[in-house]
Amino acid sequence: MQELVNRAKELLADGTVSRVLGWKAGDMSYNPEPAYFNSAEELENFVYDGFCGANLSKYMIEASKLEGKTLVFLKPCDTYSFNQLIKEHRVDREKAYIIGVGCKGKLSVENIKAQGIKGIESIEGAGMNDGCDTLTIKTLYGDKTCSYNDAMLERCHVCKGKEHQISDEVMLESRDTKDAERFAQVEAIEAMTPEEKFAFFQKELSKCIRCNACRNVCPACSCRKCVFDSTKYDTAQKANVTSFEEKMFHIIRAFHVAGRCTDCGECSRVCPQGIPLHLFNRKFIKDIDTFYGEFQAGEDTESRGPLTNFTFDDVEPSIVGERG
Amino acid sequence: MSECTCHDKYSLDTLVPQIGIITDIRQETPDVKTFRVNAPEGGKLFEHMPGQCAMVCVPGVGEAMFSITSSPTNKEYQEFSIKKCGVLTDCLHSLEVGDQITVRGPYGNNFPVDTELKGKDLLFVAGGIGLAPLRSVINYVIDNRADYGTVDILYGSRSADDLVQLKEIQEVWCKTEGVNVHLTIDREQEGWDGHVGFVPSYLKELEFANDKTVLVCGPPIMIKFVLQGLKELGFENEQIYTTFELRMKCGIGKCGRCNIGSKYVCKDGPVFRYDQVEELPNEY
Amino acid sequence: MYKIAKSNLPELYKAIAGSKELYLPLENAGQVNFGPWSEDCTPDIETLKSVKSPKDVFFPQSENLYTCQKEGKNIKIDPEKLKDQDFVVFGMKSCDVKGVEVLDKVFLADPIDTYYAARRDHGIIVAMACHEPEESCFCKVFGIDAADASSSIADVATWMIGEDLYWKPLTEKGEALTSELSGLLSSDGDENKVEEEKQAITAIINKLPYSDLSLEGWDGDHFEEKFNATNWEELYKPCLACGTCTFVCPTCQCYDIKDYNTGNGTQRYRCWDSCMYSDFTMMAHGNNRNSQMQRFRQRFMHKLVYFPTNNDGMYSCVGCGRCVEKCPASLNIVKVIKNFGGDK
Amino acid sequence: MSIENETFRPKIVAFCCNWCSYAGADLAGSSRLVYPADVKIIRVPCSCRVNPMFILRAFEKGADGVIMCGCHPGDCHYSTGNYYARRRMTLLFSMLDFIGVENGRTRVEWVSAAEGVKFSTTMNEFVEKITSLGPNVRLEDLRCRN
Repeated sequence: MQELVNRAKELLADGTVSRVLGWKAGDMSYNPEPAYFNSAEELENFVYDGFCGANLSKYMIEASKLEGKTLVFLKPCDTYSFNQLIKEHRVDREKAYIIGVGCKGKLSVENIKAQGIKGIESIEGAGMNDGCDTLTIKTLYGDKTCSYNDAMLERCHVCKGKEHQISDEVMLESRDTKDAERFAQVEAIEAMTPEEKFAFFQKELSKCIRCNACRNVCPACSCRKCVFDSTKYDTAQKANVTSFEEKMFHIIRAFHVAGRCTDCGECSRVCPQGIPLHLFNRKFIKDIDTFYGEFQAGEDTESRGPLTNFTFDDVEPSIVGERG
Repeated sequence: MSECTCHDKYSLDTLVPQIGIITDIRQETPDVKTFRVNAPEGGKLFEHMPGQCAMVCVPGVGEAMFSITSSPTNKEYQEFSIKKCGVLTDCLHSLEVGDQITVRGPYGNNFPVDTELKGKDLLFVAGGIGLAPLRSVINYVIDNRADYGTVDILYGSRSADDLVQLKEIQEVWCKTEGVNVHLTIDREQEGWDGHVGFVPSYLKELEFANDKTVLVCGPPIMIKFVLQGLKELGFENEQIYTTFELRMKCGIGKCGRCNIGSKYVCKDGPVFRYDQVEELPNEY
Repeated sequence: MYKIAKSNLPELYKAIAGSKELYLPLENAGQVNFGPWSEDCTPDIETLKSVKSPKDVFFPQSENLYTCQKEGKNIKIDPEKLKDQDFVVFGMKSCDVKGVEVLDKVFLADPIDTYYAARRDHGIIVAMACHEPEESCFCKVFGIDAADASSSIADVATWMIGEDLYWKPLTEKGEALTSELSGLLSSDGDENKVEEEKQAITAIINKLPYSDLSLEGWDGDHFEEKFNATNWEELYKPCLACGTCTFVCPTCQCYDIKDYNTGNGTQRYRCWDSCMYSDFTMMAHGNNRNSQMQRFRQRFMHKLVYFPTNNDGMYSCVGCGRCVEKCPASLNIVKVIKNFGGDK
Repeated sequence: MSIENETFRPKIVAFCCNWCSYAGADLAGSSRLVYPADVKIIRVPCSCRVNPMFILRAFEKGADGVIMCGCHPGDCHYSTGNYYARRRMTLLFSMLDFIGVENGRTRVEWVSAAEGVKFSTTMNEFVEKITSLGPNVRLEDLRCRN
């Protein structure tokens, strides 16, 4: 991690960049926050470890409006989002100096707590130089351990790969974390009866509090004004008055990012109610792959997205009923 | 109303409105109409004080806070002067006499007509639709003429066609003893032989004595320069009152929208004395 | 002091639910939130904090105010029926109970919010001591006792000790509930055990990392200094402008009032709103808080400066730590207080 | 309020493109071809104008089935609109299937201005299908039920 700080200091000192966008150490070992650093002194608080899950591409939309270049640290999966934002003209490539940072799988404190570990005082083993097999957790109620992989975010179990799609330079090693099939969860639901599917989503979505965290964190949700903030509709934007509304919100949100979603998994990471929101996006990705050929948003900055494209012999919508 | 009596237990159900019937509509200017509202069974919906507001709503369209422009001394009805500038106001302008709307209120504080303003020489400064809240005070003062000193009314708008309540100004205010009306419009206009110029500059030209108490309402930019003008004439903050407009939903200081500093405009306002305004954070 | 074996709690729930509505922490799809008891629900009183605070029992996320129907030119208004039956909220923690006290200051201040008042009149609060407080808790900072709800507005205080739940009625309402449940509660609860538990909890609370936060300077006298501080400019930067913190918070009470067209009438309802949303103060002539920095500052100034100014120094934060756990950008009120020097 | 146990009459919303399908419906009407009156037609400039939100909103407000009709692929008045619509609807229908909405509540059919017969048979078929599926309860807003 120190090498990142040193490099950032160099780039600040030689004027290549005007500021650094990275993560600042939190007051707990698991809550670093995205932050701007303007000087070498401020960089003393810089941190990069397993808990730095935030995708900084979204912050680059605002950073692109600032004077001068911003040094941004992007993990391999974040670079897909950045590419997609370039394609949509929402970030300025010239305003970014991208250091692709290695990633050994990002952690979720929720997953640690789900194992009954509470009163966490400190967590060891999440650093980039650690072995990534066990986390040693000091708690108010005794010392505990947790396997690194068990604490990992869902998205890391289906990692898209260690390659950075865009960067000016790459630092630190990545680790293979993929140990599950990307579409396995989607397929499991597809195999259910309509009644089971409905019950599953009803249960999950009934937890939604419409805080909009999924939308606001999403790099693809970069509209200046969201359709759900419009006063022209009589559907609440802030509360689920009936169960219809959460379905409406999540289907439409997923639809609006379909073909643009890179499957970065931020929506599921931030959901305070732990709703597996990535399922919606991944279902669209799977369908797009099946119907229109494999497509990974954010792999490049040029190609046409699947929903802004067509072929003369696309499948008919009736395929949905016919495939059984 | 339904047969349910559960609401009766609580003294004042401030979120459930009353039904008001529109009994008269006056086209004041091309985009301002004054609506007269009565209770369906006749009479007034409620009693209010000058400067207070009410939430007017067309069900399904919207609800917003409007100042009550009629004076409490009017015992028959309430009036609202409403400028067409959004979804709700567009809809209100399309209504006809006999249509029903819902009204809840009155909300907020009022100009201190029975305390601090008593016996004082008053200067009203209004711009455009900003006359609406002041009209209620002016008529109150005129109806209780003996309780107050001289009254000066400085009122300006973009053009002669945009002067609200012109008929009342000419027929009542101008003819009341001790009331001086000074009208101005922004630009020269055919058929207008009155003063031309912005309100703040006219204010300085008129050189009012600085022992008056001032009540200001109008667009923010006008208020800003009127204040400067008043300062130059030697007025103190404690002599100046104004009334605010902010987005409101509940009207009772709970929903949090109009919160500025520790004040809620709908409950602690909308009327503020300028020394109170200066203590608020700059978020209005 | 009464007690009941934990294994008997399902019977207790059933007994309460037999005559009243019962709200308690329920597990649903992996998360714990307060909800109404039903035959097939899964109560979970072991999890320390529900994701959402139980404030929605008294102040629901959305509720109908009235229905409006138009017949010709006439409008008919049908106010929503107010709560008129007693109900029990079981397992509220001291911080959440204090949260209700904060809401009382708002909704029961003149003019009274009838919808809220009716719920408060009919609600019976059964508080529960926090057996194992967590690192994100900082209720001590606000003078709240997580070990004992006796001095709060709760009607019954309970403790989970070993295999038993200890039960102590605090108010008339609490006594009445207790006597209704006398068949299940035995009256031989050992006071000493509760004392031991209280001491154990207090000992943990004293060790919590946030317990010694200082709120010095967060009052009306320092309003300008705080409002104009440059700290906000840096602090707000990671904020995503979502409403997570406000919606999980036990004291946030901002709401919106909206109309819904049902096809044959209009339903007027209110729902929670968040001062963090960009359109919160948007209106015809503009927005008086148009930057996220202003909105961010508003939330914390309101909790730590404006609210205490209006309510004899009572803060509108209870230290439940939900925002600490749930903020997507790991921002929270603790970081704000610390940034202003509160960690000395 | 309808009398209980009365036969279920589904409410159907049909989004019809102005250039082909709406004219097709017109032809069906002027040729006196019968299709149920439960079908409410909403004319749109092009099938491509149909936003997925329209479909969900129709269900919200009480529709039991939603059908979208446009020009045959290749015949779009704006040359390519229906190709985009085809992709969107395929994905949307697949998503509705994914969250457990009964298959067949939504349908796309390409109907030209000359196909009055096709329009009427399609509608008859669709109404029959929805009648067999029963009322829409999985995508409705309870407030609109009365």
